[in-house]
Amino acid sequence: MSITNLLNNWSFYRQKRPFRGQYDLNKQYSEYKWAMALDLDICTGCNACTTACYAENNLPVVGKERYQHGYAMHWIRIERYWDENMGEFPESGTSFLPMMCQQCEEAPCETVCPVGATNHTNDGLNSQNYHRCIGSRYCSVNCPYKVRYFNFWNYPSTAWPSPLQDQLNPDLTVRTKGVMEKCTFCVQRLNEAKSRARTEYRLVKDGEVVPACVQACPTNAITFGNIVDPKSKVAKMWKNQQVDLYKDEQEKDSSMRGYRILEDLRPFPSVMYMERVRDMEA
Amino acid sequence: MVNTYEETEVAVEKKFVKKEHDINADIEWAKINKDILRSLERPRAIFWVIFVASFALFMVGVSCEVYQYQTGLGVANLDNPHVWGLYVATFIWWIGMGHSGTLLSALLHIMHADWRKPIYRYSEAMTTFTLLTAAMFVLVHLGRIWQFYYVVAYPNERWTWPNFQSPLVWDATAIGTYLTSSLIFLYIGMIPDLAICRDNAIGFRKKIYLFLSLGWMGTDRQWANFRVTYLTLACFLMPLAVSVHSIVSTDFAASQQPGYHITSFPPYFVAGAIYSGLAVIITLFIVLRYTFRFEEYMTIPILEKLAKLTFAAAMVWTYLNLIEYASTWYGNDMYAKQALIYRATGNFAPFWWMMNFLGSVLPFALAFKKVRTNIPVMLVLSILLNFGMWLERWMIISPTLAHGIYPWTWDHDQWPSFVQWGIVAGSFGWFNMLFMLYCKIFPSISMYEVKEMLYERRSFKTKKVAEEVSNPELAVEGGLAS
Amino acid sequence: MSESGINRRDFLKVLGLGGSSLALTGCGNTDIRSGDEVIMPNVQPEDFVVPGLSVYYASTCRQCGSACGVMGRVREGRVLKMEGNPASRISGGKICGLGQAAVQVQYNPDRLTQPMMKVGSSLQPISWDKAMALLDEKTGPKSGIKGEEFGFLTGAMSGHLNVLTQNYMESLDSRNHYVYEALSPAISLAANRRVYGVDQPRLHFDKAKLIVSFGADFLGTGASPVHFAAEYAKFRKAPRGTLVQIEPKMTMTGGNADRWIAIIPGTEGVFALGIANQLLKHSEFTGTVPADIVDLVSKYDADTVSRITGVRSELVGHVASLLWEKTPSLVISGASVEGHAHGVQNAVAVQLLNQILGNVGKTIDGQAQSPFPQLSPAAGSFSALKAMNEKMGADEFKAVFIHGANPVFTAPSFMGFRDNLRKVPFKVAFVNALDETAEECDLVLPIFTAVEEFGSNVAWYQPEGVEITIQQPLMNQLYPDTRSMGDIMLNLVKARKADEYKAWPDFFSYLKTAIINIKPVVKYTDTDEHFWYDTLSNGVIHVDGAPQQVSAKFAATDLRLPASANAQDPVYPFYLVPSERHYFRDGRHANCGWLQESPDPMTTIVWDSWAEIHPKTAASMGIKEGDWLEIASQNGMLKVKAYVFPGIHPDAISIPLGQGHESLGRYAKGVGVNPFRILNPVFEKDTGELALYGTRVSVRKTGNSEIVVKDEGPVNTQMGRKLVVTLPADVAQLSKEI
Amino acid sequence: MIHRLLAAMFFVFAFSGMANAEPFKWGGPIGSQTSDGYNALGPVVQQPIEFPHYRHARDMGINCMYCHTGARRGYVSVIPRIDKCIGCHQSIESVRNKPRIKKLFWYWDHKEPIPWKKVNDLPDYVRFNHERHIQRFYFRQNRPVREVCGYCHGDVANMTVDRRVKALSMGWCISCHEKDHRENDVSMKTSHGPYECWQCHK
Amino acid sequence: MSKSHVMALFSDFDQASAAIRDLKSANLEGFKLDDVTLKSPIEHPEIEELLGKRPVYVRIFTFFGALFVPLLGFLFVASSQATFLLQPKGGKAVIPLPPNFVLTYEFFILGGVYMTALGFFICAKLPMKRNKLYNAHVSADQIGILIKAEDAIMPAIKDLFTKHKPLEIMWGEN
Repeated sequence: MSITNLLNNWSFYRQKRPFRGQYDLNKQYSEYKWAMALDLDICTGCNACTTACYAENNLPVVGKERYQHGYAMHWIRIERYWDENMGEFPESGTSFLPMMCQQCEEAPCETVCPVGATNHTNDGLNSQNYHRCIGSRYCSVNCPYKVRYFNFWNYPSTAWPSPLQDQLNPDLTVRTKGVMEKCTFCVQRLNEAKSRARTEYRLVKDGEVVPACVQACPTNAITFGNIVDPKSKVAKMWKNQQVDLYKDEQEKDSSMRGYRILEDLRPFPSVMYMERVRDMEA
Repeated sequence: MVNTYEETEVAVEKKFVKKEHDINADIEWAKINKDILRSLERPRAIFWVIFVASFALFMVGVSCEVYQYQTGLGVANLDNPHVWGLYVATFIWWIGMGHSGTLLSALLHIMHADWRKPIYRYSEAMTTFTLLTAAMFVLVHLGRIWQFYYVVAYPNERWTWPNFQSPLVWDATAIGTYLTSSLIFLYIGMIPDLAICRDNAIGFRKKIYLFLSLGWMGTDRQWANFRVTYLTLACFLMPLAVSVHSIVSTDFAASQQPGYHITSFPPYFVAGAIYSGLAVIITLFIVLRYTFRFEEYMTIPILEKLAKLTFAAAMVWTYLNLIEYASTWYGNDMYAKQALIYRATGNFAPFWWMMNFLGSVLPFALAFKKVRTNIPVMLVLSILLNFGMWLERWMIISPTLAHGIYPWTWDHDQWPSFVQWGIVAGSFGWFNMLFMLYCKIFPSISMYEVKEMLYERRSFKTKKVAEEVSNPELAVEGGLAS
Repeated sequence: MSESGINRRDFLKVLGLGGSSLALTGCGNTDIRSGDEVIMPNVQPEDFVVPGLSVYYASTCRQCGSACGVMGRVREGRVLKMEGNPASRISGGKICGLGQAAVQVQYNPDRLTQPMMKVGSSLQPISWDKAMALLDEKTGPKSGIKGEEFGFLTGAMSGHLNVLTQNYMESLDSRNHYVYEALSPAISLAANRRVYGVDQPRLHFDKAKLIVSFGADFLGTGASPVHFAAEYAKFRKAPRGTLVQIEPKMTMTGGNADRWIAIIPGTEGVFALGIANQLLKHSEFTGTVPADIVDLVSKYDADTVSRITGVRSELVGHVASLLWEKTPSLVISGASVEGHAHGVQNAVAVQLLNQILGNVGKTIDGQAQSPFPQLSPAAGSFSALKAMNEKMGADEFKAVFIHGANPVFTAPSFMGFRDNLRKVPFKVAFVNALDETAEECDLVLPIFTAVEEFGSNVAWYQPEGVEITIQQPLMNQLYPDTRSMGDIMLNLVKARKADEYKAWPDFFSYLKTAIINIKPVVKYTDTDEHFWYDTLSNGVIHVDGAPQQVSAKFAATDLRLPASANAQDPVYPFYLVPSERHYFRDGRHANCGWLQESPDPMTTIVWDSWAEIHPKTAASMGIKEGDWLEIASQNGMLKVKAYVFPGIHPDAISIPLGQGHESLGRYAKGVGVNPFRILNPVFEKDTGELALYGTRVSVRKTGNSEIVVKDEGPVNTQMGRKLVVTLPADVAQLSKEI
Repeated sequence: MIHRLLAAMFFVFAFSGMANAEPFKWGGPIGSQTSDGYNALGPVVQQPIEFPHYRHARDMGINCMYCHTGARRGYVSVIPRIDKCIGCHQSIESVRNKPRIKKLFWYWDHKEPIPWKKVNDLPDYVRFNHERHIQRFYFRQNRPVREVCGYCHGDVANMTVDRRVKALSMGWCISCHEKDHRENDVSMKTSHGPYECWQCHK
Repeated sequence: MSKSHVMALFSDFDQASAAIRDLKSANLEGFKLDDVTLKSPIEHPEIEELLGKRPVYVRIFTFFGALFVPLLGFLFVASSQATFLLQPKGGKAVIPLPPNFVLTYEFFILGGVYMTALGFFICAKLPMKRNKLYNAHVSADQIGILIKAEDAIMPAIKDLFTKHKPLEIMWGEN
């Protein structure tokens, strides 16, 4: 609260985030930036990830009536799209799209929260602090992907009839009515791995920690890791697919499959999708 | 031909004052005090009927809110992604209504339009109470209303601050500023009247007015300070009123939601606010005029002036409304265009078309003098216009949320539940209750300013008559000779 | 595991800090309150139990028959989550949603917590002692029950519990062990035996450049979905293989196909023969196929095939040319091919393509021979249920045991299974939750769930060698009044053969001894104890076995396909496709909320049943999404909501299986409809299995409609947005990717 | 809601935010922990056994982590298991007949856990990682254990029954995370604690 | 020399101003215009022509309020953003200028309004105790002229008032 603090660090406070070099291994700022690569060609749409998310993140089962009204709390959902110019039959199959919080670098949800319940962590996650949330739902309005889920009901009292509550993950709060929630990249796992790594004076190794969806995915369609570490698989994939975290329009070869959804809105998502491939001659 | 003074007076009145015959300049000042202070005494029975009805309505809202508080916002039938509904729409509507009161008062004061004087007091009071009602909606719409104080910037044991980047915080700041400033403006403008009340009241009421009037004696030094203060405040309040609703519009304009993210929103919101505010001033004008027998002060010509202003505001609003559609259409942004088409053709289309009719077509009725001077018609019309403006706010909130950028989550066909309707209805009860209490406790017409108005009118007349008498040529030209 | 001999269940006698670290009410309560909460320290826990730290134990998933190796996350004595066990070759460290739901089976609020006995028409709780006394009285050695008077109905079983069950039946001198699975692979196995001489050949997806799948939903259901999904991922990597799916209703696998072809159910064999006809025109295939088959095939020219199958005629040649271009390829057949009266022939006709293309030995070869045949799974079949049903109907049984199957729910109504079951004087069910069958039984015994139980499993489909997956309890028993099925079986056997089994006080010790006996086979050199603990912590034992020889044998007599499979039926014009939902299967886990709320991949519908109908058909009948339809067969009628779905043949109606429970707890009861009820008595001619896809139905609009509860919004395309982008395979350069 | 409002108002006036950052302060003599010398904020908690911390930690000089074993390797510091108490006490005959020891053995004989009351009780949604703090300040920076633990727990070594002496409010946590702490006892390099919400809020 | 007060009530402003004009021309010894107070039901700015400009200092308050409150407000917002470091926003600086300008503008209005009001209360000496020489008619329709003068010239003032036919003359301690 002091003027000297303001004056001394003015340029730091005026620095727009993300800035190139915000995430680097030399720990100028942060040595982690969690990111994903999701291969839509091998995603089979099997919903193993969504169920794993329910198991890991204490998501309530809302029931038929509430599902109908759009109260489903699936932090990751599988969307199924038909081709727009489909004939009598969907002859080239369908498109599955797992959609979860994209952990945008310039997240539209963050700036609008009146209490700062959602904000950016140093390792590049879009955090959501349930205990700070007052439930204005502005973030959900501003989220282009609509992946924020609001607790319209008091699920703790209904969704886990005894003894189902014994299954709840103690590393995570069970959210009460009136707060917003969303995919966290399983931050409880990340925190545990990071703290273990710090105790051993090292960085988290590639593959040491994965979110529940990545763990479950039977086809390994999701790759997760620290994109700062050039040796990590996810960083290699991003680089290979010529997708740059800081660009809103990628300049890449047409044969490369990497893209980010709704990039033109400039949220700089941390999830790279890889295009579905179809053998058009088949 | 020799003109007597009396003849000249009549002629002058015909020539100059007729245009300004909105109020009878010869009312005795003591009668003004008496007439207006009468509103603090026993009102017509209709007053109590409305009051009790309002209180009942308010209790409906309270019980809905209690239910929602205990169960969660789901009972309001809000859902993902349709997370905002009538609460936010009605919030903007109330905020908007609050605009005309203070803005009109301040603007007309600066412009020396003295016909404001009989109507500005209750307009300002209306501003205050609509703001209070709007603030209530901000709380009601929160998921965790019991943690609302997290938005307030104060040093606390958590070492947290609100997020000053959020338009909602600007909103809270702006509304807070507007509310307190309006209150100050209202109060300071009321001090001379409170002194009158003090001088006429007896019993415990006298003590209240004694306290509130701060010992005002109407000395020349006080008046001099008062004049400067009041003008300065008016100068601050006018831009403030504009800024408040522009800031409210940034809640939408600053977001990415197609249909919200529109550059013309700030003026559009301000225009809509003035429009609906004027309409509600007309409604209250008619109600107060009847309830408190204010026919002599709230005269038809003033109503007509208000109606003309409303018509102008409606046209400004219509223009901005159409330019919004046009620019969305012309801009050809896929998301915004789809949202616009959805508004015109989707589930909410009937309301959207009704809104356009009520907001843009209906005000043309105000172009007719017969309509403007017909009190029952004006009452209905003003209520309809306001309903149209309420629909406008709803049509901004709901269809847009139901049809965002992401097609997978489009429209679950939400209809507000009885809880939402109940709380919206309750807000009317709440506003009416507060406003009526105000009118019962404080003079809803500014007595000293009406006197000022009469004084000016009279001295103007005197001056003119004097001019006419001393300048016969002018008198001949003016047709006095005939 | 410091002291040997301690039953592993004891280690969980822990009262940890966990209770206090669970924040049920979550938010709120910001003030610090000293002295309000109580911490219960452990009295004498195992050394590895640290409050607040999770431990992962290897075990086996028993949610379906794939026997995936899994890890259970355990904290403060509670199992919280299931994950894949990387040591398992079947699961490859992955897990499906059905496997995740094992914890919901465990903590299900509607679990049976104590033994129940039928009193009058309702079930009343009794004590275990009384229950066991009753069991002994009715079926024990003193009851004088004869082997033929006793029947034991189980689901597919493997491992040592299966061995014990066999021994028990032996001790009773009974041959009435009926292994029943509603969705059994029996027809597929019969076809495989006929063609390849083995029950289940091994499929090499990764070696194939083209997979032509006739109705095989290998990604969703079938023998080993998790394993095949991983294989599929390898198949899709560079050089990218092409998947062609030919089926009446688009399954999840069909949704992932490069080319999906809708076909009239039951005519897949004809289509395959049509392809064979085209292929045999190429000179390099002359002489590879016996002449009588060439003769047979030559009848199936493209136009004939098109007329029979309802597929555009050019597609026959198209698929044939794909098969000719891309070698090696792999042709597989699935449930929709086999579930017909001519199911075996249909499947054989499909497999003929593999022989013509020379895929046998390249992409299809034999599984390893297990050195422990007694542990191999007993495959379930419908014919077993039919046999038992007939015997029950003839009042031949004095007592039946039922475990791991729910025939009252899954048996078609024409069998009258429920009535026949009621004729049996003493019926015992071993269940976790009261299902339809258990409610008919006289004695219902609550047993441990899979995460509380010891056991061993051998999967039906083995990727490499033989994998024996070890099932160890992930937590102490949740309810004191439940018992281990292994212990019950052991006690039952002991009652008959006390001498042979006296060495083992409980199933745990029996299993341990049995597992240690495997030690020499896997050439483990350390002590028995170490072997046991290594096995437990690994979760799997890999045994190498000699691969079975596979050689394709075809005879024209096996390929007698009905020419008029698509005969018009004026009363029942539609083919019923009772589709298998990937997380429901036969419906035994329908009481898990997670599974109910996990959207069906193709329709995204939750918590319900629906009838898929093609837009063209729907338009001609004036049906819109959400209209209530009456779907009637000769054997019954279902009322179900319509879902207009482009991925289905216009002559077919598809209703998913697994829903429509009348019992089984709050999450399952009354949700959806049960298509098993209306199946017609059509049987596969060669095996006697029920032909699941052989039912014809009529569709009638009732005029009512209701919202279909689904995740999908009002639009089902991307509305011009670039959400999922599709890249043509010839543009993509997968080989340059990492 | 009312009590939260009141609490909020109370905090505004009484603590005014920054007042919570207290320097570490050694306690007074035994028995004085009730009010003076400790900034005692929490109430006196009735424990099933009045465990004499001073006897063990001060008189015997036992390291805190000898009993609270979880502190160096997990989120929770762990209340010692009863067989740990018994492990020592069954060979200490001299105190065997003291009433508190008798109580201990009663629990042990009945194989019942001792229902200790939680004294330093953070809200359920807060995850305090003991491991990181101990690793950082005790093992890496080599500060005395009584100081490291005492920063939050007060001078437990001079207490009988533990008592909360620090605010344990969020601002109090942040006040320390804001400071630059030396990274180890040799280097002069400093770093501060993490700021993210997710670090503590779960 | 002791001073005392006298107040005369007139029925309209013209009479009152005529009385004051007379007072001014009477050239009474020790009579200052500053000691004249007009009490009126409405504002009469014209009276300043007679009594001289009454100094009004409200605008000074307004000036300082509008100048310093926004400055302080900006610093308040910026420094609390700087201390609330645990919430950096993606895409935005910790201290972003556009929102802060919006808030600063609100502070500008707030400062202006509050300080003006404060200035008014101070300059108009509100709240104050009413004079004893106050008549409720002053708030209705009559004009009062209150004069504080030395006892010596008091009779002359009263005479002057009487000449203008006041409705009432009151005198005594204030």
